[in-house]
Amino acid sequence: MKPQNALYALCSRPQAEKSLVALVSAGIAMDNIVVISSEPLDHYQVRRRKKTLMPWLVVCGAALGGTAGFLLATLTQASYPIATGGMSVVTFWTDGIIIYELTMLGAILSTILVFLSTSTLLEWRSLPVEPEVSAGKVLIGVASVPQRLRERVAELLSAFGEVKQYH
Amino acid sequence: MVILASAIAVLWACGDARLASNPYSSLKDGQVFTPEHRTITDSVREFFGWHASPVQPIAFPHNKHVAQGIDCSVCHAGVKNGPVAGFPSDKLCMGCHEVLASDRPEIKKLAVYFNAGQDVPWERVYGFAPSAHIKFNHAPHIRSGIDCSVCHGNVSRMNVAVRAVEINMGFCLRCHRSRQVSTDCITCHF
Amino acid sequence: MERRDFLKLGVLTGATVTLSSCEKPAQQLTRFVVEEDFVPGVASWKPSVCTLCGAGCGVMVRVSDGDAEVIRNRQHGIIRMGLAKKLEGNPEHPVNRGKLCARGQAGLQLTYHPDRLRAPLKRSGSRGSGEFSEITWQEAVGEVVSGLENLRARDRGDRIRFLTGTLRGQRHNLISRFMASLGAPAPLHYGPLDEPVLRQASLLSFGHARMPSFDLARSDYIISFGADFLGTWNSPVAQAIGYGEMRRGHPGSRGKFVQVEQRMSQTGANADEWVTCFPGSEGLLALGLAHIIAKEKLRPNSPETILSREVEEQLKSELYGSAETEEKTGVSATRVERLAREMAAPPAAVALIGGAPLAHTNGLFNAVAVYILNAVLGSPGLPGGMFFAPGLATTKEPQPSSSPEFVSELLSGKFENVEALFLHQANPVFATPAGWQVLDKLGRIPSIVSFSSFIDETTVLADLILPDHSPLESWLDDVPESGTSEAVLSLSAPAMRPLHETRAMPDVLLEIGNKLGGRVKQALPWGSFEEMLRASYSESLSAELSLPTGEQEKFWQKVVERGGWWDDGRQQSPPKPSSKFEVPAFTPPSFDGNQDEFPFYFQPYVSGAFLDGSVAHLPWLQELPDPLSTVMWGAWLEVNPRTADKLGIKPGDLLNVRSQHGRLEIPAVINPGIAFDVVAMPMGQGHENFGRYASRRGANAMKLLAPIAVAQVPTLAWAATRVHIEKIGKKTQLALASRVLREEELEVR
Amino acid sequence: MSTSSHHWGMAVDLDRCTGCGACVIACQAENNVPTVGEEEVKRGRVMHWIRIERYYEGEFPNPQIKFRPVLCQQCDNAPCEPVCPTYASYHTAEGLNGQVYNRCIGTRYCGNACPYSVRTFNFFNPRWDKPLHLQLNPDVSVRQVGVMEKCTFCVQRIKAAEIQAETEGRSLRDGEPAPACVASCPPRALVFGDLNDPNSEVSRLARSPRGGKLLEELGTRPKITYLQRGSWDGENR
Amino acid sequence: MAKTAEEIQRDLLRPVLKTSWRFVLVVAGLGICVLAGFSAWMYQATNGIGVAGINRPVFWGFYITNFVFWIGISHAGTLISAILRLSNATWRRPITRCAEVITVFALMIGAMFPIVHLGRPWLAFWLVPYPSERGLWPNYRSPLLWDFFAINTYLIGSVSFLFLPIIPDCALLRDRSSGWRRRLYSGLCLGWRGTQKQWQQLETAMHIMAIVIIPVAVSVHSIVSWDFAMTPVPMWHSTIFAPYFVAGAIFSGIAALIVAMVLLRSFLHLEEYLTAQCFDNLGKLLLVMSLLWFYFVFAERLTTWYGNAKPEMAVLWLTQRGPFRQLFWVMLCCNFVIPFPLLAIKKLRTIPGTFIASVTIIAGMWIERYLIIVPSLSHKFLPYTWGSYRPTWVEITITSVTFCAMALLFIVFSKIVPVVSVWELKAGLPPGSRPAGASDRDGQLEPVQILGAPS
Repeated sequence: MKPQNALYALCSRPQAEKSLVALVSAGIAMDNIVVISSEPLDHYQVRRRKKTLMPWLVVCGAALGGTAGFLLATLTQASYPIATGGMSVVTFWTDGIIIYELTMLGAILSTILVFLSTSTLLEWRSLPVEPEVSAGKVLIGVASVPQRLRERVAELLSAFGEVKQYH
Repeated sequence: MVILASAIAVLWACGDARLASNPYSSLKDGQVFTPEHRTITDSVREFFGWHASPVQPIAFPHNKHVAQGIDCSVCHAGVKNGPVAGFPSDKLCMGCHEVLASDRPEIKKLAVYFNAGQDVPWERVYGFAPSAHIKFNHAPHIRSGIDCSVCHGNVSRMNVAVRAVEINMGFCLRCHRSRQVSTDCITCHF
Repeated sequence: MERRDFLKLGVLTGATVTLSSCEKPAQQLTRFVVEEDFVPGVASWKPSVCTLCGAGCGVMVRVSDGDAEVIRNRQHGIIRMGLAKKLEGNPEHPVNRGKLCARGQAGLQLTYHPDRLRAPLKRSGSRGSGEFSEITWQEAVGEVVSGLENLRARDRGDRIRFLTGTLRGQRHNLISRFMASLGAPAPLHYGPLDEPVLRQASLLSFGHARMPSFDLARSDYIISFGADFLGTWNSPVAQAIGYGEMRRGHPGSRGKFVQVEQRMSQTGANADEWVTCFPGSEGLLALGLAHIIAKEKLRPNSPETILSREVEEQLKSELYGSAETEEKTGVSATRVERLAREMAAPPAAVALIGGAPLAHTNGLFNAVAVYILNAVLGSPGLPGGMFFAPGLATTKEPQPSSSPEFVSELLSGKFENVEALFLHQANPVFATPAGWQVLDKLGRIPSIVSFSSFIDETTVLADLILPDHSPLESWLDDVPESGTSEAVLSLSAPAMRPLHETRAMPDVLLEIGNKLGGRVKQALPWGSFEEMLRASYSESLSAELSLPTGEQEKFWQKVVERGGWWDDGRQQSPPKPSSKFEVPAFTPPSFDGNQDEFPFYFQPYVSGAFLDGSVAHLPWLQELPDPLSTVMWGAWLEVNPRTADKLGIKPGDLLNVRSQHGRLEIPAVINPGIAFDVVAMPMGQGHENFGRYASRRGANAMKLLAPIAVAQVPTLAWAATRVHIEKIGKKTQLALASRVLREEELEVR
Repeated sequence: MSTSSHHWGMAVDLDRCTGCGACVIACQAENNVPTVGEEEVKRGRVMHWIRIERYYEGEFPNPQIKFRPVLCQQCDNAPCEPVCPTYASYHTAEGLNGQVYNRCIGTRYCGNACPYSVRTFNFFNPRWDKPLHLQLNPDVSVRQVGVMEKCTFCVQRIKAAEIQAETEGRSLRDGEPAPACVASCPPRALVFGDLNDPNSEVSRLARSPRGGKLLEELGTRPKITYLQRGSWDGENR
Repeated sequence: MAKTAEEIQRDLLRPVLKTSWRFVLVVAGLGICVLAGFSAWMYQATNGIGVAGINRPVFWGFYITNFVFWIGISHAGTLISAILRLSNATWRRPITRCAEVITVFALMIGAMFPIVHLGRPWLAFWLVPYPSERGLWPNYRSPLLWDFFAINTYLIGSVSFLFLPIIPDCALLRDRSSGWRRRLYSGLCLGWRGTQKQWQQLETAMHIMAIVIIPVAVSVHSIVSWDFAMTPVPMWHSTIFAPYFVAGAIFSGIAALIVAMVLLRSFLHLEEYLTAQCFDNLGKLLLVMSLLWFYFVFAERLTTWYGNAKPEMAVLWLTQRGPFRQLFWVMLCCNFVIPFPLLAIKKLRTIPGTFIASVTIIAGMWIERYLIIVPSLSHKFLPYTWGSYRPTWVEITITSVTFCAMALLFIVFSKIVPVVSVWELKAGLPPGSRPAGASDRDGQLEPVQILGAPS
């Protein structure tokens, strides 16, 4: 998507709601509308909760970590060269601890990775940085406006706040 | 984590050098035998297993002597029935070199030592760091028919002996495993 | 992945800036050419003889090669030589049969001691200042020779004295000949441990002044009057071996062992029954027991074989009745009777005496009394009884050393006109009570020559020190006086070459004799001490065994390899009672200091680690926990817990111990095994000048003692002093292995 | 437990032990155990591998003393082994509790776990005043600062004896090898041998009715049997 | 709450953006202390661990005490904030980050001590299971190795748990700063923009992390307790140890949190944000933990006393009648007698009240760790070997310096990131607190319509 055909308006929160409605009614797909704020706008109807796969991915990560732990704690010792006078080397309960810890580590790391990959890193550079947002304003706009709707969207947005183009 | 990393790093730098002498000991260094390292550099070097390449007082040509069909155990007498192979006393050298090639410069050096009633201060080429706590015994290895060259390289090709084989625990273990002999730690470390 | 690589990763965290390039290792010292031939790294065992106490145990020395830093003709360098690494008992030796005590094993450190003298020294400062300067052996020997020549010229041979420690065998013989040839009196001995009292008792009872031996292994009942026979007394290793057998050697029968003393010794700790009686009343207790056995004819046939009728009659007199005994000894009559019957019951019973009972003013009485008890028990000469080691018949038996001659000379002011004194293994300045003023008496002697290997309180006075080899570096011979039923000669060649530029005392004497020439040279015809040993043992023994002359050399080799010669065949004959063997009149012990001012009996005892202090300079022994107090590196005073409570003494409190003749500051140790009115202290610490490990450590019990002699035997009665103790108020921390006295600390929930 | 033919063990006859301390010096001499000096002893850092515990019982005039030599019990079920993170403390093929100095990083965990407190730690580098270092036994390594050490049953002697027997093509005799303490003990209170050989003296003593283990209740299965002191009450036993 | 979003933002960013000379001074001072501690450690490393007071049988002393203590402190944050997040307690908003920061730094300091106490610290890397030419792996049966794994997991977890909610604040700072700061923060915020999708992802991630981190935290301190419980040492070898330690950890953790908050409150003038209500709630929590702690101590002592096993009783008496008795009773006062009334009585559960209680508790918990470790070791099974322990200046220095290190790290952190989460606080505000025509919500359409709108 090229930034020049992205249109944004900087507006207050209530107006953000309105503009959203307007944009939708103007036939802009919901996924195409971007709402940027400096905190989650829990009290304003500008959010659309989408199902996320994150928990499942994390479970997979945990399973992966657990397996790694099992291999580390068991296989390495099974192939252990040290002579221990017949003393047990691989022991169920103690290896359980290693497996447990690595399972948890797997979960933690996968959470971070999934989060970074699915949220921030993808939008890197593609979205504008608007200092005003941190002042409580909301930046609402359309990431890529179809040519035919361009004027329509522009005037729509201008009704709520000054329209901005980011280059 | 940063603290940890830097801390460990500095510790590595220090190694186990004992620069300050034991505060609870009234003894002066020099008059005292202790396993501690003289300098930080020493300890670091030992820690990383870097050893200086020895410079022998006399350039002893192993190849020549082996070519003469002299067996290693002639000079390294202890190797067959003792833990240590040992260096020959220059009495032994002079046994032949009283007459043999006595005009050569290196032999002259030898004669100087001998006449001064001194042994040649040979320098070790192989050997373990004291901190390895290894009690190596040559005799059993010779008895089980392991050739000297396995651990010491092909000395018959060498002029002055050089450290041809990097002997570390991995080296010993590989051999011990392949021959199904004991890999119990206490076999070598006590 | 190799450790190295792994580390390099880590090092990238920006640490090891200090890693400098590998430079060549420091230039090493010159290597002297090897003098011996050995397989590198392979150890060999060589026989030797232990010289630390009078027992004369046989030793095996483990020798393996190593690099020693040495000085050879003023050049500092390294030599690869055979080094003694470990001492163990000689398995074949009849006295110690492969076993060796703690002190014997620590004897190794005599050779390697850092404070050992490495070359002849001449006094450079004022006498006693401890300032000496090194000289060569020629100069040293020259000085001695000229000195002696001068004396001989002035015909003052009789003003020479030779003072040695307990010494037997050919060294003693050599010195005697040396002195005789100079027209000087026989060598004097001084050692606090050489038991003159017991010897005197042996002389009175059995006709020769010898230490007794005991067949503990086959004994069923042992009663010991103060003898620390498992720790320090007589022949401890031999006796400990016997003790072990007595306990568990014969399945089904376990001997009983009764100890009589006022302070529980390491030996007493092993007793089945521990009896305490008034100090100095041990003899009476012995006679009390003998009385019952004799009167009740518990041992019908035995006594008359040894005791004359009248002695037996004397014994039966009510003077020694149990009531009388109870009153005089503090041991209840019933107990006395029980003990008497107990010990009479089994076939073999034996009585020992040593330590404090002999060091009371009535020590001789106690000793003879115990011999009488033995006689009544019939133990002399019987299996499981007492006997006297046969010794060597053929070689002139060197008369056993004993202190009285020296002491009487010292006290009779004869020492005033002595002009030259030779010292060897004797340290009278340390080991005598202040009252004898040994220090200034020796100080006035014009010239003193010492053969000591260490500077000690006496040697520091010397004008000339000719350091002796360590035992491991010398030819050694000894004829054990006790601890064996066989004829034993301990003899050994040097186990290792001398480490320093020292010389063996006998060789030096021979050289001096040689230089002096004349009668001395005739008296000492041998080129070396080895020759002398050969001459005096090889010939005589092989003559006795009637070996063909060809065999002699082989025989000698065998003797040297084996570490001596001994002969099972020659069993000792049962001791013959002498005509003087009779019940002595009881003389109560007298103590220095009155009871009110000095309420406590002061009992020094022979330290298990240091004996009389002659081995206090060995670090291993300093760090050996005392078996009872568990103290290391120090000295202490033992006080009964109840007494301590009365005086408000806690463990570690510094005490001021005062007798009429001196005072000490010394920390307290609480000992539940000591009588209320007795305080005890180990000998051997408190050296002023005895190497870095012993100097200025603890306190010297000797300096507290009253200069009293034992009746009829002019030797120190070291248990005859009373003291007064009080807290100073300071506390010290003793180096203890354990602060805990009891395993069961009773706690109430 | 043991995967090899030998299973070394010891018996301590408390009825023979006199508390003389010969074993302590023997061990110190054989195993290069350093002396630490008075100050360090006061700090509780004495290094002896074998100690003779002394306990008083009763009061004067009837005091009693118990001696008990305590060294590493070489447990078959040793608490010191599993806690070591680096296998510096581990079970050898012959059933000994091995201590690998070069692998030890000095957590001192084994020292805490050992109920017998027989493990000593090198708080400093050991030191010997020259030339006392010439007494050091070349067959035993000189430990460095920061490593644990303890009685090894004189493993160097065991090894030497095994090599000796191997060269002579025979099996080990009973009583060989003997650790330094056993070799020195005058009353023969200490007996060492192979517990796998039912006829060895140590096995016989281990079966003695007087026999017992130290802190047996902890289930450490020590290889040292303590034979209790007998008592004398009229008839001998 | 009176403050508006803008004011909140201004107040909370002030300490980050403005640097006073006092800050520099404090940091310098603490820095010097930390250096001193570090050199003390180097002194120990080069001379030998013997410069510390440890001995036989007391092989562990101050260092392991500190280890357990700091790991305990580290349970402040992550655990608490995780619990509060999951239970969605609104009063958590101002305190969670502070808590998480404590966790991370306490953990770092704690994790250093096992290395500090090693005889040969330069070999610590042998705990890492890596394939070496020696063919040796670490011993997975050793509790110390469990520690290694658990602590690393916990450290990584807490760091990310701390970092996630920092991202939006970094974005905030990026907008509000310039120059190198701007560059720094635009890096730290990883391209955060603030789209609703991102917000949702962030909250999900936080939710998952909160769920995961709780069992990790529990396991960490259980394993720390097993360092002791796995050995047959009197009073150590007990099943109660794991929960006992975890409870103690949370106990000391909350106390540490309160102390930190009180200090921040006064230094950074955050009175309006760290309100009395927070302290009141935390105070209640602390009260519960104090009771729980006392319950555990009582249970432990009672069973020991009733069991009446000789070695255990020796240790019990040692701490109650023996040389450790003063310390024991001090501990009891610090952890229960003093804090209980302060926290139980509503009048006293004020900010100063909770502060005093927390300080005594922190001291008390340190003593508790000490009393768990030293007496047991000094009186093991064979009375002959009983010993004692006295720390040396090295241990004391290093111990006291760790507190400086904690302060230093905390202060420096608060200079880089606002210690109170700005966005969470703002998100917590009711819409009413908006200025600028926020109140007019006319012409609002139903969400249904939005969603169902024709495209």
